[in-house]
Amino acid sequence: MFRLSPKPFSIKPLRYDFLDSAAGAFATFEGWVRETNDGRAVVRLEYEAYPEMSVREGSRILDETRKGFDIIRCVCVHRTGTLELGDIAVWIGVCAAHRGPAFDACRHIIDEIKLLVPIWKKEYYADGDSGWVGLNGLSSGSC
Amino acid sequence: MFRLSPKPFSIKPLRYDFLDSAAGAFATFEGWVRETNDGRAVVRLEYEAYPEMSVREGSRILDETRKGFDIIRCVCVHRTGTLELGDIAVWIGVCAAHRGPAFDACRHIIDEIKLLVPIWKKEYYADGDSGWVGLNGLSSGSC
Amino acid sequence: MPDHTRKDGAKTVAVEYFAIFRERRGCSSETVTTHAATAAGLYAELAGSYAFPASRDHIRVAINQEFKAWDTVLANDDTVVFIPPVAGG
Amino acid sequence: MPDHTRKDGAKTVAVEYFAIFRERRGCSSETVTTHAATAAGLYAELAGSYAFPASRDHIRVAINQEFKAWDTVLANDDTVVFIPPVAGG
Repeated sequence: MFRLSPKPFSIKPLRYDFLDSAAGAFATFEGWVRETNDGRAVVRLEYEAYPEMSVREGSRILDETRKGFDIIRCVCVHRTGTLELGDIAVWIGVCAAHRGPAFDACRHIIDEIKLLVPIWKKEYYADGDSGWVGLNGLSSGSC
Repeated sequence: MFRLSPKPFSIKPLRYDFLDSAAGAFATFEGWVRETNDGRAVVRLEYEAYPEMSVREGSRILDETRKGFDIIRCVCVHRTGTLELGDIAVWIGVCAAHRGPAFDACRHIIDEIKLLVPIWKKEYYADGDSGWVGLNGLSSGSC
Repeated sequence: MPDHTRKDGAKTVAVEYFAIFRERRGCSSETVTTHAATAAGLYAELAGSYAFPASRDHIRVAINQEFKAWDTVLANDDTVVFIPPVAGG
Repeated sequence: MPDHTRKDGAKTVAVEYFAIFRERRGCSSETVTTHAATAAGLYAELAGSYAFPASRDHIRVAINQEFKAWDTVLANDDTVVFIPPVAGG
């Protein structure tokens, strides 16, 4: 299950999806809003998603992970909207019989999400400036 | 911080140890009691620790992990006593600026704990039998 | 499905804008009638009118919610989205 | 520290038992007076009295809470623990 959350979400209820008596290993990953990025002080940020395609790509990544790794279940929730320092941007959980595949799958999911899911991040800096992450080379060549 | 917990423990308070504005990645691992081990149906189990040495070895593993990986903090709690199916046997959390070291350190910690911390597991099986895990070869050669 | 291709060869596509494209275009979506044959052609057309990045180097295109090559031929009623570098996670 | 080594060369060590050793010994700890020079010697002595595994192949020894080699020489007042295969996590 991949889902977007426009509001902060609780992690505890997410755990119930993983209850399975065959599961011996549970690996999670959370991305948090850091105070600096590339050396600039960040005060808050905004995630904007192309919603339908994010869910479609995210779900495809989870499906393929379930097929490619010896795991039982995997879930991902990604925030959209305004986030403050320390807020959870993404939560990923994977349960499996054994720890190796749980770790591998969890890492694979976050790597793929960062590559393929159409979600963009705008950072607001302490100096009042702001900018879309990953567009350094672009802005100059345009307007 | 490495600690033994003779009773079930809550995860939520453990998270407060990780609040750090430089942390962008948070990886956790949990070991859960599985219904089968080596094909035998398990109904419950007991973890017994050599307490002083477990804390000593566990703390050493965490210290060395902090030195060897680019992480901010790491914590481990290990249960002792009687556990039922689905109970949390071990919880490990690692926060770091970036996800690579968070995953690597988390995996390193559980691998080292399984190798070096003097904690033993006795499984109670559905057929009424029981046994210490890892002692297959031993019992026959002894009494 | 009825063929909406117009007699003059123009097609009508929906373009949705996100992130930097939404900001520069000043809206979230529009219906565009275009003579461009491919996604690349449509991009060039729109980049001429609005302050889009001149180079497509780090930009991908999604047609009907799937990543596609820039030389994909546009069909009538396609939904086109330009995908700047993603930064989820 | 006073030297508790007895005139006859015997030493007194504390032995703590966990898991299968605790079960087979029937107690959690005891004070043992031994002539064994090394941890291996002490193990052999105790294994002769109680139903301990005959082979030390998968067993380690901790002296004063640290893993040690089996040929470590015992000192008076050492705390010795035999460590069967660990199974934490």
